[in-house]
Amino acid sequence: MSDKVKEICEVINQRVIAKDIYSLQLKTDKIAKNAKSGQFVSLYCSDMSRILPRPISICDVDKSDGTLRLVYRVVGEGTEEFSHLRPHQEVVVIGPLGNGYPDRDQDKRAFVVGGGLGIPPMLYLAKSLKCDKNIVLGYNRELFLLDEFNGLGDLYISTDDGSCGTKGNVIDAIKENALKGDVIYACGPMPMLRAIKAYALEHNIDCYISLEERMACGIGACLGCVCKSSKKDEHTNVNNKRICTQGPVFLAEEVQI
Amino acid sequence: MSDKVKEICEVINQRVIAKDIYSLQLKTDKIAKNAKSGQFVSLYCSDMSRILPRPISICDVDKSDGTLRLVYRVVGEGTEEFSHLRPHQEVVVIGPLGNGYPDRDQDKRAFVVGGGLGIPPMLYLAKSLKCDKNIVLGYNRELFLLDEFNGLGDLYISTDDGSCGTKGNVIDAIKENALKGDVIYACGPMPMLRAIKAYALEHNIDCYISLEERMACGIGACLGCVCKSSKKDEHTNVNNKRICTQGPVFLAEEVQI
Amino acid sequence: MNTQIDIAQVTFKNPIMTASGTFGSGEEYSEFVDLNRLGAVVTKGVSAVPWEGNALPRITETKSGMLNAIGLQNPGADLFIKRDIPFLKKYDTRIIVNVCGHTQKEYLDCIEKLNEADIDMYEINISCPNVEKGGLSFGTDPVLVEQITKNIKKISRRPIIMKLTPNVTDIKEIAKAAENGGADAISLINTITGMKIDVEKRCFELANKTGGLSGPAIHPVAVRMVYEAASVVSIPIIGMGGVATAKDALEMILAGATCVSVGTANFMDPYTTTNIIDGIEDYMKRHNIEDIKSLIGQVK
Amino acid sequence: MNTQIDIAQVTFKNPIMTASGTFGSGEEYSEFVDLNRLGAVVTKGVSAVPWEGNALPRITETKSGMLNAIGLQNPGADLFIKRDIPFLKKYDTRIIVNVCGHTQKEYLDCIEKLNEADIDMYEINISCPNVEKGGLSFGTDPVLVEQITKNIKKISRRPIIMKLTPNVTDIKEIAKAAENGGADAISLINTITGMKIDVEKRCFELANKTGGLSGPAIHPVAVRMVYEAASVVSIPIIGMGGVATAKDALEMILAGATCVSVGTANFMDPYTTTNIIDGIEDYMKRHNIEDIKSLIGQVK
Ligand SMILES: Cc1cc2nc3c(=O)[nH]c(=O)nc-3n(C[C@H](O)[C@H](O)[C@H](O)COP(=O)(O)OP(=O)(O)OC[C@H]3O[C@@H](n4cnc5c(N)ncnc54)[C@H](O)[C@@H]3O)c2cc1C
Ligand SMILES: Cc1cc2nc3c(=O)[nH]c(=O)nc-3n(C[C@H](O)[C@H](O)[C@H](O)COP(=O)(O)OP(=O)(O)OC[C@H]3O[C@@H](n4cnc5c(N)ncnc54)[C@H](O)[C@@H]3O)c2cc1C
Ligand SMILES: Cc1cc2nc3c(=O)[nH]c(=O)nc-3n(C[C@H](O)[C@H](O)[C@H](O)COP(=O)(O)O)c2cc1C
Ligand SMILES: Cc1cc2nc3c(=O)[nH]c(=O)nc-3n(C[C@H](O)[C@H](O)[C@H](O)COP(=O)(O)O)c2cc1C
Ligand code: FES
Ligand code: FES
Repeated sequence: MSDKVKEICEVINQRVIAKDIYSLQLKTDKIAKNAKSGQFVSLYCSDMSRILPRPISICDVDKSDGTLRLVYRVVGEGTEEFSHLRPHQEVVVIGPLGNGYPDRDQDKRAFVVGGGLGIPPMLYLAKSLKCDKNIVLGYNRELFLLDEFNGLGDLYISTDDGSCGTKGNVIDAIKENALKGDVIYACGPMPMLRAIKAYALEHNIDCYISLEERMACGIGACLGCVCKSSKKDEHTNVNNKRICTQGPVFLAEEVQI
Repeated sequence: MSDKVKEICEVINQRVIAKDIYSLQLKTDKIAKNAKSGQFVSLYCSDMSRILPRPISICDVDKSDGTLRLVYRVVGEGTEEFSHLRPHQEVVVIGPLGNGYPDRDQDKRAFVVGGGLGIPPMLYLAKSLKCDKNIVLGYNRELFLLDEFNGLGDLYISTDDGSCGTKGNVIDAIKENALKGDVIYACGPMPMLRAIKAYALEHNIDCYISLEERMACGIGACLGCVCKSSKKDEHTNVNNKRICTQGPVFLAEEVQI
Repeated sequence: MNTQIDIAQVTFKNPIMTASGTFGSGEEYSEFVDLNRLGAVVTKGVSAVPWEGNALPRITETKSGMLNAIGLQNPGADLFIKRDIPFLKKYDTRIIVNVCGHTQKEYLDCIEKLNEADIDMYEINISCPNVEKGGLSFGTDPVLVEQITKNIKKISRRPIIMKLTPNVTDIKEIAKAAENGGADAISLINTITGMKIDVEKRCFELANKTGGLSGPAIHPVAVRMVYEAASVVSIPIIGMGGVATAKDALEMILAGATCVSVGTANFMDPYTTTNIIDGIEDYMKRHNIEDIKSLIGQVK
Repeated sequence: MNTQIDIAQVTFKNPIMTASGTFGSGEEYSEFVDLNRLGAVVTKGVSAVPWEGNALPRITETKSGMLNAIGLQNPGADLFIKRDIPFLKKYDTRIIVNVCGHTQKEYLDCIEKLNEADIDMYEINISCPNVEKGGLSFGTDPVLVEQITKNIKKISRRPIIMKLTPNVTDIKEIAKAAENGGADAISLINTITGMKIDVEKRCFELANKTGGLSGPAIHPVAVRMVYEAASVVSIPIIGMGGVATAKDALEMILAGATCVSVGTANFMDPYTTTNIIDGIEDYMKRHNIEDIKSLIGQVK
């Protein structure tokens, strides 16, 4: 038996942390206990005309009191529904799902790179990683979660309009500050991931990226969420990997993005 | 333009008044103001996998503060959903629907007869009728709403097991107490309505009965809710009458039941 | 911004119509929506003589949908012409009368009566049970579809819309048959045949055993069929099936529909039609669409 | 109380199975449900050689349903036999392997490979795109259905279930063709073809344009088709399509299904299968049903 469970979780609190972006704290019985950074959970809607659970990355975990923090953007009906959750209400959650970031104790300095809604999962990763860290966060304009990264590593940010930190993207921030590291952990929009992958290749360092795709089962059964693998995958026997179970974290070289 | 409106109503309170039977008080802007006895409203579910609104009779109305009282039994998913409504939550309501009981000022004494879930709509009728009243309420076993009929007329009850009032049904109660009247207003299960219709025929008095049928539109457009009329109906041009608009209250002789 | 649409020389102020059988004769919903805002009112199905319809229960709810077996109850063409048309004529909207029959002759008789009235178009419901052919609907046989279309077209004084049933293996074949028969437009989809069983009582939920599934549940099937039909015919298409929001209506248009009908969603909210019209206008503004016609069939 | 069911001499401890493609090879859901409790595990579709499946996105949600266009990605029969069958053999449940192909030969090649493995039954998915006949599925043509059934039956060492597509005018005709071809059972329904459009981007939601609609939305259509098929064939029927609760499963049985498969509902709740088994037992207790077989086709 694995760690995955379906739980009815109580909402501890929820607040808006930026335009359309919500931070939701849930009390869990088992999920938080089992969770590691880079994993995700899936939230079921209470309006049953929406039948599929919504995958949301784990932003933070408090193992002592079993709470889970999720940060998400309202983009459609499901996240809109979640945004109305109030303390003491309940939500059904399945998790923890996916592989999570690897434990690599030997690293001297890691890049922890998040872009947009790829920033939240970096929080628990930054807290979990034991090595030195360059934390590089790329925002459009509005900042969120930034305070919470304080003290977790050397913090660099980029904004599209230069209103804060480096003007441009995370790669611009890395270059402007001439940052160095042995490994990259990244989550964010596809163009950012492509740039990060290219950067890692150029500098010949390991690079872990977290991918997203629409999901139905979230546990590897439906084959709805695959990405293209560079080589024939051992499990699927074709050039596909299931993001929900073999990912969402992949070594960049394993996957075609 | 008619009185019918769709409104978002705030829940004032809700309580259980018997096993699976709930009394729901709603604040309305216009519906209560326009409502008369014998009419109903339809409540939309918030779970949109249930697309049709649920018709519920108006149990009571407070025109001064615009509140509406509904009493319903949990029988399926929709009423189950409503039973979780808490004060300050909102529910979408359309109404008032249907014709309601007629105003007949000339009556000397009326029968107000309710059976089971046909009892709630009799409350506002009993309050509205100006003439003398024999109020006859038929219960299975568990009593509800009884107190509230106090003082509204001469009150008689029947229970299936005789645990209170006449043992048997409302007709038994009428006979046992040798009640008399000029007109009958009745709502309840079909066997009761049939018996009441026969009783009225026998005593040659006018009899108004309230019918139920599954509804989609609630406003006369879909023809889902018809009952058989005794004669060709003027509107439908066939032997059907729409319960939602031409009823739910009919002269017993107009309809085949 | 132009939302105006033409079908067979008839101009509609916008592409939003009501779906037959869900909007009565317009009068019922006029208590909620201003009929002047609608592109057209499509009336409930009318036959040459009054029909009683099916036994009760006639409707039941399903997940994001409903089943109906109303059985085309209607007051017959005569009373309809006398009462309902004059009511609708008070509004500045188009009138499309939905026509049903059990035999080809019944369709033709009805059209002949309606020809005398002031109506903009006919929509021919060929999902009616065909009593001559054992109850299967006219609309499942391409040969019959072409023939009935031709026959109606011959006597009709108005443009005709053939309304197709989705209960077929290949909607393209049926759509082409209607076009070949001379239809001015096609509308689709009618309901998908379904069944619900009351497991506690172990009986059918509907007196008629089967009913027609409608509502949001069937929307993806409807969009697919509109897209398929649009790929083979050049006459305009009126898309329907589960349209409840402006987004749903726009899906239909992008799939190839010129107009869109709103049916079951009226039951979900009596204001659906006008909300959709507002939503489409809002979409056109946000996307800088000058003319709604430029969206038809534009999915990539 | 007896929930045991037999189909073609194979005994199932209860009528609840998984629907192909929604339950992986069983391993994934074994983290949630005890596979020993299931009547059978129906595996994802397997072909003679590995298939990559379709481009992404492959799934999208619709009202009370979803569209999928996985494109039958599978590791091929060899790896499947080597890895997935031994895993399933650890459990006390029946193994039904779903088989797919683009040509009759591909089906037969796959069966020949599977014949060597320890499997209880085959379910033949004839909704696969038939490349020999321009992509329309095998399952829409009764002549082809009978033929392919016969050909598979000839070489199959196990009973075969023909899995029918609902995208047909007359399911009865197809069901009879399968029976005439020698099928030991039929299962229905596969998904209903649908489409969803992203109106903001004006593109198809699925890379494949169309996808198969499944989930509670299609349940009434599935019940109707099971009922219709049961009225014309005497072989057992495995009913599926939108089954999410014990009530839904009982509807299928009352309509004429001997067994019931649970598909999309697994995504809605990984415990659906065992919840349904519990719910059926509870129903049988409440209604004093000794043997579940006494419910089959008992709707009145
Ligand atoms: C592994 C993983 C982790 C994620 N983590 C986060 C996170 O931490 N914060 C956050 O804001 N978002 C995250 N997402 C994206 C999030 O799942 C979608 O934004 C959300 O499902 C949208 O649901 P909706 O009902 O609001 O939108 P709708 O558009 O109404 O959704 C319709 C359907 O499409 C699916 N869908 C829509 N957009 C996406 C998407 N981008 N990815 C996957 N499925 C999608 C939904 O799940 C649903 O099934 C993550 C996605 C994945 C796969
Ligand atoms: C005019 C009218 C007045 C009513 N007044 C009351 C009342 O005051 N108190 C009360 O408890 N009930 C009343 N009912 C019955 C009430 O509408 C149903 O019990 C309710 O709709 C059941 O909904 P559900 O979702 O819980 O049940 P489900 O069985 O899940 O409902 C499924 C569908 O069937 C319909 N349905 C099921 N049972 C009935 C029924 N008996 N009548 C009409 N539709 C039904 C539902 O509306 C829904 O569309 C009234 C019905 C009508 C027509
Ligand atoms: C209650 C009801 C009655 C209907 N009556 C008719 C009718 O008389 N003639 C007709 O062509 N279609 C009729 N239909 C089908 C609708 O016009 C429409 O084609 C179908 O319901 C799909 O659209 P929707 O999902 O928006 O309702 C009826 C549908 C419903 C729900
Ligand atoms: C993601 C997904 C994958 C599927 N793959 C297969 C398959 O490989 N073979 C097959 O015969 N049916 C396949 N189906 C169809 C299901 O087995 C089932 O027939 C259909 O989904 C209807 O049942 P449901 O509504 O319970 O899901 C698939 C369905 C889904 C949703
Ligand atoms: S979501 Fe089903 S395999 Fe990944
Ligand atoms: S509910 Fe539609 S006509 Fe009465």
